[in-house]
Amino acid sequence: MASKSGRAVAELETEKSENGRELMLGLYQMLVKCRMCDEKARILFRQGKYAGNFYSGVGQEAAEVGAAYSLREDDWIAPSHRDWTANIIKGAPLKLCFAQLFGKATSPDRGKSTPAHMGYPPIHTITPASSIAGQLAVGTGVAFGLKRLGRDTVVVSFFGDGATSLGGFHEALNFAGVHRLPIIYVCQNNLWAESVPLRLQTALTDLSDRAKAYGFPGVSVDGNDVMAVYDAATKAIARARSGEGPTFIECKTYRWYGHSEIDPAKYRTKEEVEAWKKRDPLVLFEKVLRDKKFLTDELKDKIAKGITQEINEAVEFAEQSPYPDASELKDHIWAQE
Amino acid sequence: MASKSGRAVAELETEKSENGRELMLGLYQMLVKCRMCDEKARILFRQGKYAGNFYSGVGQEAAEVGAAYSLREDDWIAPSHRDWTANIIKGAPLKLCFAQLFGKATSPDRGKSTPAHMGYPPIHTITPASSIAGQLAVGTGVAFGLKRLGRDTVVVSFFGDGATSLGGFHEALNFAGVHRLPIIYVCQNNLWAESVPLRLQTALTDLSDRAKAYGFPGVSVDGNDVMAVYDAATKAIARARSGEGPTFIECKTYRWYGHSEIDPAKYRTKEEVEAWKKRDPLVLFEKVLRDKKFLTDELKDKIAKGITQEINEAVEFAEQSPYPDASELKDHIWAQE
Amino acid sequence: MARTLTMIEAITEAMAQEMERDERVFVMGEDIGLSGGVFKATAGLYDKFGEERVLDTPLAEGNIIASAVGASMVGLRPIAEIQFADFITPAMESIVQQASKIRYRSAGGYGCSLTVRICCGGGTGGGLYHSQENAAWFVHEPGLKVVMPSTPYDAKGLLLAAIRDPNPVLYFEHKKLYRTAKGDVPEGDYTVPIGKAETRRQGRDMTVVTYGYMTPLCLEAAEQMSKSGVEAEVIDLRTLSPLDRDTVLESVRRTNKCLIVHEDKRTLGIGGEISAIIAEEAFEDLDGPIVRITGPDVPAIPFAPPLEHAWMVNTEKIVAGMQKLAAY
Amino acid sequence: MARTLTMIEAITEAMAQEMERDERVFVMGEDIGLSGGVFKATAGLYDKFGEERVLDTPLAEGNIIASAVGASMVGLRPIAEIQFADFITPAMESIVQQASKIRYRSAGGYGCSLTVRICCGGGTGGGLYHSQENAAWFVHEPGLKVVMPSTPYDAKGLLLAAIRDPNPVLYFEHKKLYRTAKGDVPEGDYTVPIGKAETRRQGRDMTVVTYGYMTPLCLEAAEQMSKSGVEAEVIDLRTLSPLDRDTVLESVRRTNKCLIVHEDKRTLGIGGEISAIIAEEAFEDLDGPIVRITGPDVPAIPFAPPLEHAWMVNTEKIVAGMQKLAAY
Ligand SMILES: Cc1ncc(C[n+]2csc(CCOP(=O)(O)OP(=O)(O)O)c2C)c(N)n1
Ligand SMILES: Cc1ncc(C[n+]2csc(CCOP(=O)(O)OP(=O)(O)O)c2C)c(N)n1
Ligand SMILES: [Mg+2]
Ligand SMILES: [Mg+2]
Repeated sequence: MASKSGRAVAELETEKSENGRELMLGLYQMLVKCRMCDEKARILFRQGKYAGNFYSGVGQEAAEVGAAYSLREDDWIAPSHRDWTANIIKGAPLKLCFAQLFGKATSPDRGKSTPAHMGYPPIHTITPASSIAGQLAVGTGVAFGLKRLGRDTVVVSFFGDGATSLGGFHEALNFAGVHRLPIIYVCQNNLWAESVPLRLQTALTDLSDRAKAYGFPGVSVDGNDVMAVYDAATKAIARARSGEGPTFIECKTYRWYGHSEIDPAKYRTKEEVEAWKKRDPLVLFEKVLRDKKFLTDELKDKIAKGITQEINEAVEFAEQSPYPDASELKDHIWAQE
Repeated sequence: MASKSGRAVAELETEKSENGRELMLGLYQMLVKCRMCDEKARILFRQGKYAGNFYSGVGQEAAEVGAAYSLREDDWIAPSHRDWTANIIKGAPLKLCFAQLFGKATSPDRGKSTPAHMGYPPIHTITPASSIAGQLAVGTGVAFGLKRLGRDTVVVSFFGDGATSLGGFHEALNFAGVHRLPIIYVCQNNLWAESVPLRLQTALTDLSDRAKAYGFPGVSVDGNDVMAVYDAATKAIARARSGEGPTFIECKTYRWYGHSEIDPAKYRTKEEVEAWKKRDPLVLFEKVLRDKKFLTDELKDKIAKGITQEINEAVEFAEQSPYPDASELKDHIWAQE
Repeated sequence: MARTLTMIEAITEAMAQEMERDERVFVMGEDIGLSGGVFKATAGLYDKFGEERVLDTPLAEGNIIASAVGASMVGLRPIAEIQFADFITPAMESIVQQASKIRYRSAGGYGCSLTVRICCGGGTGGGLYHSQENAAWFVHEPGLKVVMPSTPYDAKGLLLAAIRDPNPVLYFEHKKLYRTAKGDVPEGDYTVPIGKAETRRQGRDMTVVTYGYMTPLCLEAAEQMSKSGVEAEVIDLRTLSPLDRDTVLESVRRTNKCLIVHEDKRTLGIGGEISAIIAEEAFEDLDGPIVRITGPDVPAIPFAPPLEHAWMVNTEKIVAGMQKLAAY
Repeated sequence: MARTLTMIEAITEAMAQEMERDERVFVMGEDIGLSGGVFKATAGLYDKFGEERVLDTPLAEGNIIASAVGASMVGLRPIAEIQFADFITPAMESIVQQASKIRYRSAGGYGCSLTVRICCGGGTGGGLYHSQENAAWFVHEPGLKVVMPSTPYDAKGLLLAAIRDPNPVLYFEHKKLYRTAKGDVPEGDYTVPIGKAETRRQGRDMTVVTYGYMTPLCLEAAEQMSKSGVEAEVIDLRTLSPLDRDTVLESVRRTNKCLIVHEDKRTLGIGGEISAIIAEEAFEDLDGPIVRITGPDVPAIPFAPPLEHAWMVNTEKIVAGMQKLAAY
């Protein structure tokens, strides 16, 4: 757990494992799916197909996929605003994901919340509030509940560098440390919180140092290297599942686009953006797969086509779905006793 | 700054200094004064001379005095509930300190706040709210303001182990780290937050590790060794004054009595209390002074007598002072433009 | 079988019985375990149920609530304690953005069955930060239920109802009533319905709407007025959200006058809403202004005895209000 | 010289001019520096005044306010921004326990001259967490002033008044007005007094009390009613705390009817207090019930367009309320 960059430690355990090929192709497919869905969500917003906003995670897919890919069905995810795709990784039907963006009656929240702030109870992803660190605090509470129930399920909590400044972050991680809760804190450090640069957010270089305040391990990994993230995550998940408690994983990564679709992101330099785009997590991983001869042009094409079709169907479903009726305004405030 | 226990590093710098005798006797006198005032405050509460509550700091005087003794007149203190004596160290007239307990019209807050929650603007001690970590957050704001004004004054912020769990603590220290604010965070870790033991408060052994999350130094010292605290504090103050930023000092210490005067503190074992009483910071320091031949029975007596007289006068003043008139209820809500 | 209990005893009994009955129920908060609570509300629970179910938390109100919200999402039934209402502000995010909205934002996909016990109120020398009552903030927030008992009977019955309610319920307890309110409390299981006010005294001449610690004072004032022939009806709201509009309106339509009494600050205190409901729904039945007797618009209750006394609503002030209204 | 500005331009101008005039003034908040703010309220300030006086803070609302409170205690004049009212909850402790009480608890020994700019309100598709308005919580807290402009003129004048006020002032800005509200704004220095409502339209038949984004809608509704001979007087509160009781009461005593309009949830919204004041002070002058047209008692404004539309008060709903009241 001590190593600062998973990848630097040479070949990763998972790569050496028996079914490395299957696993790696699975990861690849999920990366592509997240990328394509995200780009589609952006286009749809720009086409005016839905209002509100969208927070693209393009550029950060390796962190998202690497961390969540090996979760069990009964495990939980506490996504934040940039983690719409966490639902996809956890197995939400794409139809529901796009209905969510559109705020349609067929979306899990029946149009109540906000595009991209998606949760889906059957797969245990928690519908997030927009309030940063809120989903992290509630996710920690879920981990606390699961532990009290004696389950061996775990929670993965996603959040950004900015979230680590909030009081709620601190209170949650401190509590998780005291009770060795089964939770993995996955910080996607993309160097910016909206327009606030890291140097104004924290005096730290590695956000994994935050974990030192809570008595559990913290590790910083290359967040654009899906295998590095996957490796750190599976270790952390195993640790959490066996009752040893939380792990903090900092994934150093970058978002390609603005904070949201209405942010031109002029606060960043072109050079910075270009440098990171050169480290596209998909391209990096594709190279690994090609070197290993796991991926061919043919297979790549096939994968893309399959996903395109799934997306088209999902978008169509979302478009055709009705909006919730105005009469639903007062539904779901109270539970019926 | 790296050493975990100041004292263990052998002879401390300050003890070797030219006017060691004067300094050490000054510290001793202040320790005795705080102890005597605190014990008096407890007696007065038990005699029913004032209502509300009192939070005794007996047993923790070395941390309080060691940290605040070398502050300049224009420096600030942000005290918490257990730091009524911080005002005494900073030079508040005892009359006002006792008037504060009694809630009299002659107290700095004219009876508005609560006994023991004392601040006094002329000496730059901040009137604390009871809300734990609140005084720490506002104190950090004062340090921020002082820095912006280009002053070379510093703030000492006092708080307990429990306070380090609150979100406000985290947000303040993170901010202080980013801007290298001139503040010294003095955590009096007395092992208990009211009745909550440290093991349920944090997974850490040394609370100075909290500082690792903020990019500034943290040090743990024997909080019952006034010279060890004084040494750590003077270094930290010099550091803050010269623009290098904050320091976190954990003083490991113990409160002899209940959380407040209405707390029988049955949650602690007799053995624990007795063991700590054997490490009475006054007795420990008296031994050092006697070994150095700085203190005689005569001088000790003289010091105690002087303080007794000062206390008696102060209590008399407080008792004779009137309560604020009911008409003051609506005063001081608004500033006059 | 009923016995005479104090309010604090009734509260403890409710928790103990419900923990016995329902394994999912547990309590968490500051100083509620080893020490049994600042006011001893949880006395004995730690010994009986152990640390797993009686958990002393870190000093972090936001996390007390957030972790309870999360635990409730997996089917547990937490009772979280906020030691003093004054210290609920760090938990505002968890209460208002999480607890009150998780069900709505997930269209019922996730629920939040959570009870938050909050000790509040002045008149005991607590000073600025141990006397506040801020239920009004939460009454403004749909998705939260808010209750505040005035008798030991209601204290037990409302607490059992709160714990079993599948919604988040803020249960305010007035510290002044803990040991001064005594009354019959059945030993067995019962609930007091959330959302129903209780008419504590019948009267034809005016309706007095109040709650919590003000209830016994209003009853006392009503008795005094009775001597001069004025009969006040006293309604104890018990539930502050959702408000029992029907009981209030029915009474005001009969008595044609309304006095509202609360300890909290006047501006946008709960009395504002009661008054507005009446002015909207029962305007034509009113024979006089709607009078409010409340705490003053001052940041919080000061410590010095004359200042605290000046803040607090007492029987005298209530009688004066009744007399003013009776004159119409 | 006055020019036509949008509200957001007026806000930016006020800050720029005051920072020029008074060295002690600086702004801090999330995304207010490099990017000039989510809505560009601080556009250009970073370039003009530098990072020292235009400070992008860590993502921590509680600390934004607490550090501003501290800075104000040493004589600075911070303008702190809360990006969305929805995210003010983490700052509740700093605002309510620190900013609003530091002067009182120190008997005037320490002051707090602080302006908090807060973007609020719905109708722009922001969904549950980018549409809230929660000024009511703070109106309940003496020690805080609360204002909310409805015109560019007032936006500049109130902001200058807020910055110069030696008390903490919460300055709410309705995002829907940022670019839709246009009007004459003097280039030079002026203030709009805090605590004074403005009668935007004279009328003899009823008084409409409102504020913020609802003001133009009420004016539109009043014009529509005028066609059928009903003349509504429209009062824009501008300051929500302390309330300008006199202006409201004087008008109601003249028109004998009152309609209150706000976007915020009904229960314990500001309308509750206005209604209670009238029911208490002008009861004998009333010829009809006090009617409130408000947002519904729903946790927050949902995203889906039909749901948001159902929440929002619009001219139609206001006209309906006016008609109801006119019938008395
Ligand atoms: C409590 C709170 N404050 C402010 C915001 C507005 N906001 C939304 S995202 C964001 C920046 C988040 O930065 P980070 O945590 O680094 O995540 P990223 O967007 O980079 O993925 C801000 C300030 C919010 N949603 N919640
Ligand atoms: C926000 C808040 N929550 C709860 C309390 C009640 N309370 C007062 S002191 C205290 C314990 C403080 O423990 P610690 O920080 O270790 O300081 P100590 O009392 O040991 O000096 C608590 C829970 C409070 N004052 N503020
Ligand atoms: Mg980021
Ligand atoms: Mg302690």
